[in-house]
This record gives sequence, structure tokens and C-alpha cells, in this order.
Amino acid sequence: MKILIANRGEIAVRIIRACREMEIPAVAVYSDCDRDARHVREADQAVHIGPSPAAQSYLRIEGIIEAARRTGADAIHPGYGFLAENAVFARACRDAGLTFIGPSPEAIGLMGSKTAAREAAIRAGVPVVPGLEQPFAADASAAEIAAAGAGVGYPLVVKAVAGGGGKGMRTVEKPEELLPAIRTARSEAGSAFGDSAVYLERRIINPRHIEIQLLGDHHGTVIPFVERECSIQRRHQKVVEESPSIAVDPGLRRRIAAAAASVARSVGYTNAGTIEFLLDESGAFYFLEMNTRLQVEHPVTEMVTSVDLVQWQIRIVRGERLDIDPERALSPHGHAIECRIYAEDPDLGFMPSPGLVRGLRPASGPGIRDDGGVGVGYTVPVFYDSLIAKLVAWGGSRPEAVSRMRRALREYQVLGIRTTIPFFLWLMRQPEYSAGEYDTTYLDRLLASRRESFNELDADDEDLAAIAAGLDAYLRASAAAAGQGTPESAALWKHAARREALRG
Amino acid sequence: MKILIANRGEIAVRIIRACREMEIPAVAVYSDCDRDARHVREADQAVHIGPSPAAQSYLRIEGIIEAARRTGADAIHPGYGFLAENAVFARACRDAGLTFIGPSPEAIGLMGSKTAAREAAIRAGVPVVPGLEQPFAADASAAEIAAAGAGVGYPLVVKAVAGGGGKGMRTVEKPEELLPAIRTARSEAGSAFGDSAVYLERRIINPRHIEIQLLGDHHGTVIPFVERECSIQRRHQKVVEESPSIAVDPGLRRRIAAAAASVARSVGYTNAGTIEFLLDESGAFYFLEMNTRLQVEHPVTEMVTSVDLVQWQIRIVRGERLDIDPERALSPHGHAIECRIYAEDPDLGFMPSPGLVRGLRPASGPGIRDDGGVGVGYTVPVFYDSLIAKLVAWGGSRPEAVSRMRRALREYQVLGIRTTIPFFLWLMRQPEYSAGEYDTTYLDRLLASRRESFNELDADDEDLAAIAAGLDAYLRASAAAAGQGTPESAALWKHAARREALRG
Amino acid sequence: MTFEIDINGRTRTVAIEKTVGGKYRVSLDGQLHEINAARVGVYGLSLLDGQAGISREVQVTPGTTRGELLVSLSGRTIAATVNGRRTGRAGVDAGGGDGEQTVVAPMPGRVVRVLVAAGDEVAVRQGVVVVEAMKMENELRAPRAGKVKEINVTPGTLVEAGRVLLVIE
Amino acid sequence: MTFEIDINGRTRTVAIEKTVGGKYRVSLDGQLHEINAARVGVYGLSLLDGQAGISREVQVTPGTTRGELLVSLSGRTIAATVNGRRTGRAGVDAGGGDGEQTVVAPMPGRVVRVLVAAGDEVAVRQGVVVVEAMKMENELRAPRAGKVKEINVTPGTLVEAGRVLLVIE
Repeated sequence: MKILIANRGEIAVRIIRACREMEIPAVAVYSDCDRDARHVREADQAVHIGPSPAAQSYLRIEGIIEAARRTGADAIHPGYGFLAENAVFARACRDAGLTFIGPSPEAIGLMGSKTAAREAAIRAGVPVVPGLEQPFAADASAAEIAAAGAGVGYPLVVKAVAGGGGKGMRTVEKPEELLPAIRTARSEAGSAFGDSAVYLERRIINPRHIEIQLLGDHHGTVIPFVERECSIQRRHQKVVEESPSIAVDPGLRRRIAAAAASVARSVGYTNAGTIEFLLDESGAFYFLEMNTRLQVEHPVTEMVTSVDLVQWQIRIVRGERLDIDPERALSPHGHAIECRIYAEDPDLGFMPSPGLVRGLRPASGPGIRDDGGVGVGYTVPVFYDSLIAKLVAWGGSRPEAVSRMRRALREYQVLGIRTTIPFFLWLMRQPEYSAGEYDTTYLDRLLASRRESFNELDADDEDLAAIAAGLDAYLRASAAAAGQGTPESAALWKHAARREALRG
Repeated sequence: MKILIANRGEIAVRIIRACREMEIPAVAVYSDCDRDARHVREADQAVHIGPSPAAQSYLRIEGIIEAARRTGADAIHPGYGFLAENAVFARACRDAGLTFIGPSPEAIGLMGSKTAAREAAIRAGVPVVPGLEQPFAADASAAEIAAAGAGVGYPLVVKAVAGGGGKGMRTVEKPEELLPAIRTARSEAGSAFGDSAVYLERRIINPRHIEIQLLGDHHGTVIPFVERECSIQRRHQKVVEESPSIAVDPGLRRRIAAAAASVARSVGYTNAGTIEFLLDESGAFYFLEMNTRLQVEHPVTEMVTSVDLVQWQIRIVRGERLDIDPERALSPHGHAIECRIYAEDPDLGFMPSPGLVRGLRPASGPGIRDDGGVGVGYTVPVFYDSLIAKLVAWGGSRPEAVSRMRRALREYQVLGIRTTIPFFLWLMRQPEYSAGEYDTTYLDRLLASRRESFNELDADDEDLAAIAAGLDAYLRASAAAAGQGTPESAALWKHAARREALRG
Repeated sequence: MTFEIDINGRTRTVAIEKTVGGKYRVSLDGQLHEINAARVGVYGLSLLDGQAGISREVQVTPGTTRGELLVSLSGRTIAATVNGRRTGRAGVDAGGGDGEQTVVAPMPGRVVRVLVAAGDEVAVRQGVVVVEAMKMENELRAPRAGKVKEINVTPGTLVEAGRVLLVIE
Repeated sequence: MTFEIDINGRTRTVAIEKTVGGKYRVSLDGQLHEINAARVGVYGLSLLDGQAGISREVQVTPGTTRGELLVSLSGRTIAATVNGRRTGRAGVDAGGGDGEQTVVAPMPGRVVRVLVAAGDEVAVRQGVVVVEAMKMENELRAPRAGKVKEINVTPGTLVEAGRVLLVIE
């Protein structure tokens, strides 16, 4: 077996790691701006597939299949995003004689449509969020739209039929906001997924986002795992995920997991997938959608269940039988939290902060897992998602995991660009977060009322920052005057001086 | 509480992490050559305690107590090595009103003497390795020594009464080797522990080194943990540790753990400690010695039991009660393996390889923990132990842990100095290691018959190494000709060019 | 040597005198610090402050706009310039006199919405322009309170990184 | 440009010609490689070899003796010199002619034992001198098979790093 990874960044690195552990050669693909990306450096082979814009490289099906052919790869792992939930791609792989590491094109086609997936859930007897069963026609009139909105009831959510990750999604409080919201959601969905169809769902009040990871093999076994809690979202985008959820007790866990498994079984689902639910304050849960791929947040499940999901994806397409004990899959061992480290400036409204990574020291030590996607010297490009690493903390209990996360966030150094690390340091200190008292609206509410910088230092640290900036200028000026050039050469010089001293 | 860490390197960093997670300020101490060491950079405060030789800094009791006084620290964590098993130091802390994070001076004094500890084990009804119950007098005659050797029987082991870590230890096959072995062991023990007393033990044939970590609180509770397997040793020094042991089944685990706990209880032991056993081929085990401190290899226990041993050391001295479920402490979750990454050249008989660390990229990702002790720009000094990091891999099963370790070893980059990483890459491929079929003599036997380099590359990789050396020279020459100076400035230049290109 | 450091919106005067063996006498706005400093890596400084040896690792790297430094410690990063406005090293982010500030595009993208009009009063961190880039709509905010002096873009404008979108006075 | 690379005990001739956009035509002992190379970090090179794009990250750093390079890839590290003996850059490790090799102290320490005598035949990697340093006794080994030509130390000698202890011819 040889696997081509049709992706980039941290998820490509994650898949390369799984391949290496299984002793399977891994082939990377890259666009112009990713020549020196980490996934290229760590793969066994790497193939250039086009210019930087994703539409001309990572989204170009023929280019990727040609790369597999050229390198002798016989399987393709799509990661998440890009072509991961594209049934046309999955079918093109099949037609080219390549194993697609994921569900069948039919399952992707069915569950990838949010409206079709809702129907599947209803058929499987699982409650869904009240809403439209069909997307709007492209030429739906304002009157039709207004009537549909009134039928669903306000507040409601405009959602793209395709894709995921919170893109093409808008909350609407009042009827007059509906048309503009549909316009923006359509344009975002069109540019993100190439499909601008949208539909409406009732907005559940103060819901938690709870999701069930599952694996299905080709022998009829579907295993659901302990839930992930993904309610910490900024504008519908997950930024922190945990497992287990503080809001889910073992009884509820079994019921949600059983619901998820029954939806998956009803459509003959194979490989890794996730079913997302909203959980309301009364403990009722509603099917939201299915993601027919590996999720960004899969590590938290791995850390509390001992299961390597990526390795299992590969084993499943090889025809292996799932031999995971279903009881253990639902019995979390400790608690795991993931923070998504984005190249964004939290003090500028989470504006992307692309640029040269001049230094990198991920956190490590007890209970810490870093799934990084960039290396020193790499320029985070403007063309893709700004996720540069996922930091995961594990603890015997949730408070222990939170403490470790705080420690690790302080330890983590990314130099040259802005990241969301200071934001997470702040979030991990919020009393509601520490107490686990939050829903999907929590973070946006909190951020709306906040004006202070996330990078505030206490007075003593601010003094030391000023002193450091001065000393840095002083040392550079002195080194230049002494003809030593950069600090790098100065370090060598210092080293030589030390050696001399030791001899003397 | 404020904790001064009377140590350096990876264990000081490990303790700082525990302090930070518990929100306890941490004070580092440092010798001349450690000014820019990682533990200094990561502590909240740092105090200089003297010249580089350990006897003038890390081993100087007054200097350390004075540093605690000056910084307002009220507790001292000794780490391992240096003063960790020095009863005089523990007593000096008590006398100075400082909490020593470890057992009482009395317990250290008692169990720190290997011969006294053997007596304690015998009193607790635990079998010991046959041998002398007393060390030799400093002026013991050759005849006395020869008689004692004959009494114990050959092969035998000469062991220092003090210390640990395989120093001051020699195996003796024949009577005529005994005197020289005693001479070397005495000189090593004297310089390592300041105590040159040695005694003799029978050598168990093909033994495994199995040890039991335990914790004792101040309320009479002693909890033993699942065993560690430390049979992979080079000249009596552990280089790889695992938990659990492939040679120990649940029944044996309970018996060894109970034996360890009864020895600890019999001497009123508190805080963290480890009891080492030899396990022979018949499944019989013998008390070997007790280490009255945290061990280098404590992470493997942490990874399979969810217990943070360093945090518990601190909680115990605060008077907290151990609330760990004894059943869980003996029920390993998955399998963990630790490789000690030393600054040594395996191709030169594991000669120390001190020097400037020019680059560092620890392994990370699923199942990997790095307990590192150095940073980029630090010069590994010649004055101390050459351990620079501990790489720990965790997997749901032992084969999974081994696969992850192999993957992580390939990922790990330490630039500028030689390390034992290539040796571990080789070891992880040995069929006996993979099968778990080894004892404490395995590695020395394997190495004795080996002449090849551990850094052998296949022909294609060797070609690429030569090409890379050429390209490196070419690029440096081109950059110098273009007046761009170092690669660092070249990287900046490239970045600027890219920004221009994006604008154009 | 004396430096004027603009950091976190304040100007600090840092006078540095080397004493011996990596030690410096540093006057910060007239307040004396005895600093023991060591280079760690290319951008790092390990500082020990005073008798108590307060330890901080500080990273000082070039930022994404010219002349700007990013100073990181304790998990936070703040911007600084050294003798910045005086030596004329300020680049694309220099809006002119002390009273003016610009909003610049941090990356290439397309202007989706302009949320203010010339003459409007804006509060600090108030959203002013929305730019679509990296697959997301991004709201650019006012760096300080003031009045919108000029707006250089309209919805639909394609902008490069560094382009001045708006001036606040 | 052409370089003579001594690597892993062999001398290789590497001729490099830049083509376009980070691509190089490299002749290794006459065998042609089309290499796509990118600098990564200060010491790293990402190499893609040929149509199949065989990918290796190679780190080339100065070693601990002068003129020596350490070349790391796939988890292994081998020593190399570039035009080494020809430019006379070889430092403490240069034993003289091609037929001679020295055993040098890699760090300061005390000689504990000398395991061979002048005139002895030694095998490659045979232990020749034991030095105590970093709290351990360390056995230094012969870099190649040959005859012990001279011994410069006796038990008890304190040695600095780089001191030539023994010459093998």
C-alpha cells in the first residue's frame, strides 16, 4: 500500500505520522506556496500539483489523481476540507482504481447534503432540529423566502447544504435580517464549497454542540465513541473541543451514541464519520448533520479512548474488522481539551495573520499533544485556512486538563506572526469556561462585550518587555559594531570563546 | 508555597511544569555554565549558586539553602541525582524551616544505604538477592575480600552502598577480577556520591529489572503502582524503560506490588519512592534496593496510570491524603516506553558529545510525550550527566507503542551534537526487543558483538546526504557572493521577495 | 546607549550600560534595573531582574510590518518600535503625524463592506471595514478612537497586503 | 560548481548547476539527479529528487570539530567534509597523511586507562583509551584498523577537548 494525502497542513502531517507508524509510504502534494511546507518535508515523496489558489491545486481532482498515478500510490486520504466530502472525487478515485480512505461516494453524496441527511435521520427515528426539508431554489422569490422563514419561526439559522466548519451559516433574529443573511451565506458557501444552496433551521435556545465520532467497517460493525463537546465556537467555528462533555452523563451518552450509530447503520456507513447534535437545556438532543470524514477535533477522542482513528481509517479500507470493545469506546479515560491555534490576531477581531514563522517551540511534557502543521522558516500563506497547530491537553480530570492547557499555552512559542494563543490563555481563565457552563452562544456573547486586548501584560512584565526591546537593540548594535553580524554568528562566537575558556 | 528546584536539565523543567500547573511559583538555581539553560529560562526566578563543577554548585547545600532564603522559597524539590538522596541535605532543609519535597531524612538515611535497606526488606519478609549484609571496610585486606567473594559465589556484582543509576557497579565473573573491580567501583562511587563504600551481591542469571513506583502520604497510606520494566541497560545504566512489563502477569504484579508496599510501610515511608527488584526466569523476585526519590523513568508510570507523580509529591508534603484508587494504580492503561536521549555518540562507544545545540525539533503528535531539558543555543556542558531529553511513546498496546516510538525517533531532530537517537532507532528494530525477550544482560551482549555504525544509511539516502552537503556549500557560496550573509538573512530576503510577488 | 521604545501605546526611555559578564544597568524611565541578560537562540533573551532574579524569557522578532517588533513573554505578544517614528523607519503602517492612524489590509483580499463613512466618530476596536480573505470574512477594527478622515476603498475593491484602507485622525 | 565531499569514509564528487526556480541539475560521481531544493530553517534543506519526488529533509550543520559537517536525515547523522583536506580547513582531527588517524579527547577529562601499546595492531572500533568525564568512564575507540604509532598520554593525564591521545597508522 502507498497512500497519497490530498491535503496540507497539520492534517497532512497527522496522516503521514499514521502512515509511518504503519510502515506505509506517504506521498504529499503541494501547491506553489507550499513547496517548503512541513507536510512536503516529512512525506516520503511529494508532487507539485499547481498554483497556490486551492481551486488550481488542492481542489483539482485530475491533478491529484495524476499525482497518485505518477508516484504509484494506490490509496488516497483526503483529510478534512478540500475534497474530503466531495462525492465526485471519491468516485473519481474509485474509477481510477484508487482506494479512497473514507466512506463510499454514495454515503458522501447522501449524508453530505444536510437536507438529505436530515431525512435519513428522521427515517432512523432520530429527532432533528425543526426546519426546511429542502433548500431554497436559486431563484426563490423574496416572498417565498419570507414565508419559509415565518414557517420555521425566529430566531432561525441559515445553513449551507454543503460543507461544514461553520462556513455559509448565519443566525437570523428578525424577519428583516433574513434576506441579507441568505445572500451572505450563499456567497460564502459558493466560494467555500462550490455549492451555494442554503436552507433554514429553527434556532435551539442555548444549545450545546455535542457530536459522536464513529467508525464503521466493511463487515457491518459500527462503533460509536464517547461524545465530543464543541460548544466553544466563534461565529459558528469551533475553537475549543473537549471529550467527554461535562453536560453528558453515562445514560445520555448511551442514548446519543445509539442514535448516532442507528443513523450510520441505516445508510450502511463505513469508515470514520461524525454525527453532530444540538443538546438543549432539558437534555433533549437533535440531529444536526453528519460529517463524512475525519474531523479537525479527532485527537480529543483519541486521547480518552486509546484508539488511533487515522490508523483505523486505513485498516478499515484494507478490509480489517473493527475489534474495538464498544464498552471501552464509550468509557472515557480522563479528559482531553483541544485548542485550535490559528494564525490570527485576536486583538484585531481574529484577523488572519499570515507571514513568516521565525521561531517555533511547541508545548510538550506531561499530558500534552501537539499536532502541528508548520515549521520554522515557513511562510503561512494567505490562500488557505489559518490553522497552524492543534494543542491538546489531557488530564485525569477536567480541571487537571485545564491546568495543563494553561501551562502549555504559556510554553508555546510561535514567533513572527500573531496567533490565537493569548486568546486561549484568557479563555482558560474565564469562570464559566472553568465551570463548564457554556453553550454555543457563550463565546460570541463574551467577545461582543469585550474591548480589552488579549495581550495585556502586568506592569512588571510590560517593563521587562520594554527593557528586552532595548537590550535587543543594544546587543544588535554592539554585534554589528564588532563585525559579528547576526545573533546566529554571535552564538557561534560565544561557543568558540567557551571552548577556549575550557581549555585555558 | 514557593518551590526552589535544587536541580537542572530535564527534571528541573519537569518540576517547573508541575509547579505552573499548580500555580506555585518556581525558583531555579544555576551554575556558571547553566546561565542560559532551559530550566533557568522557564522558572519564575533564578539564582546563581556557583561555578560549573557540581561540587561547587548543585551539590553545595549551604548555597542552595541560601538561594531559597533569598527568594522566599519555602520548599525544595531535589529532583533526582545531586542531593536527592542525601539525608544531610534533607535534614539541613528541615533545620532551615524549609519543606523538603521527598521522604524524611531518616527514611533517606535508612533506605539510601543499600545494605541497611536489604535488612529492612528481610525484616519485612521480602526476599533479597544473596550477598553481603555489610560493606567492606575501607582497609579490608585482599584476603578478606577474596573470602567474601568466595562466600557470595561467582558471578557476583560489586555495588556502591550509596547512590544509584548504575554508577559504582561492576560485574565480576572470576575471582581474579574482584580486586580491580572493587577499586574501580570505589573510585567511581567516591567521585559520584562522595561515599566509596561497596559491597557484594550474587549475580542472578538472566534477570529482569522490575521496579515498583510508590507514593506514601502522611496519613499512613502507601500506594504501589503497576511495575516498570527497566531491563534494557548498558553497563548497568537504564536506557529504555517501559510500563507494564511483558514478563509480569496480573497475579505476579499484585505480589511484587504488595512486597514493595510492605517494605515501604515497614519503614514509615512517605512521598515518592521506587523499589527495585530482580525477576528471575522462574518468576521469583528479589529486593534489590530502594530509590528514595523521583526516578528518571517516572513518566512511563504516569502515562499508563493517569497519575501526575510530581504533583502528588507536592500535594503529599502539603498534607493531602492520597485518594488514588489502588485498583486503578495497578491496572495499566495501554503501554508506555521511554528512551533516554543522551548527548553521546553511539558510534564511539557512547562517548559523551557535549556542544552547542544548533537546532531542536522534538517529536510530537499522537501518543508522544517529550520531557526535554535543553533549548536551541544552549551548550551541553561537560560537567554533568549527558541526558538531554526523555522521549516517551504511548500506545494502546506494546506493538503500537513501539511503532510510535520508531516514528517519533525519526522525527526528532537535535542538531550540532551527536545523540543516542540512531542507537534507539536500531534497538527498536531488534527482533528480541520487539518480542520483549530480553533481560538486563541483553543489550551489553548485543553491543559487544556489534561493529557496524548506528548511523548507516541506505545507498539512496547516502547519495542524498552527499548531494545535500554539496547543495549546502553551493547555497552558502551563492549567498555570500550575493552579499546576503547567513541563511537566516536569506530567509528574510526570500520572504520579502514573496511579499513583492503577491503584490504584483 | 539610550533608546526610545514605543510599546503597547506608550513611549518608554531605556538607557543601557553594560557592566560585567552579561550584566547591564538599565534605566527604564529613570527607574534602575540590574539585569542579567543572555541570548537564547536567534531572537530570545533570558532576563534575570535584580537580586530576586525574576526570570523571563523574552522573544523579540521583526513583525509583519516594517519597523515593527513583536515582543513575546509570558504567552503574550505586544508590538514595539525602537526609535521608530524618529528614524523614519516606519513603513506601510505609518499614517503620518502622531494624531493619525491607518487601517491597513493585513493580507490580500476583497473588500466586502465598509462599515463607516468619512467624518464618522469611531471608538477604539470598532469594526470599520470587512475584507474577505483566507476563506473568511474578516472585520478590521479601528486601532484607536477618533474621526474617520478618509476612506480609500469601496466594496469590491481587491487589496494587497499593506494597502491603506482608511485613515483615522 | 563542483565539490569534493568526504562522507561516511568515501569521497564523492558533486557538481551542481542551477536550472530554474529552486531546481538543480546535480551530478553525483557522474550520475545525474534532478533536485528540487528549498532551504528550511537555518540548516535545513528540503530535497525532492527526480520525477518521483523522493522527499528528504536533510540538515547540514557544523560539527564539533573544525571543518566537519554533520549531515542528518532519516534519523541518522553522518560526518562530512567539503573540499576538506584540500583547503587545509581540517582542525584538531587532522592526523596528517591519508594513512594516519588520531584518537582525540572529545571533552575534558582524566585518562583512566590506556588499553594498547605502541606498535599494537588494532581493529576498527577497538577500545584504545578510557577517559573519565561527565561522571562516567568512557572508552575511546579506534576510528579504523591499523597500527598504533604513538601514544601521547598515560593514566592520570588530564586532557582538554581536542587533545590528540593516540595516533594510528
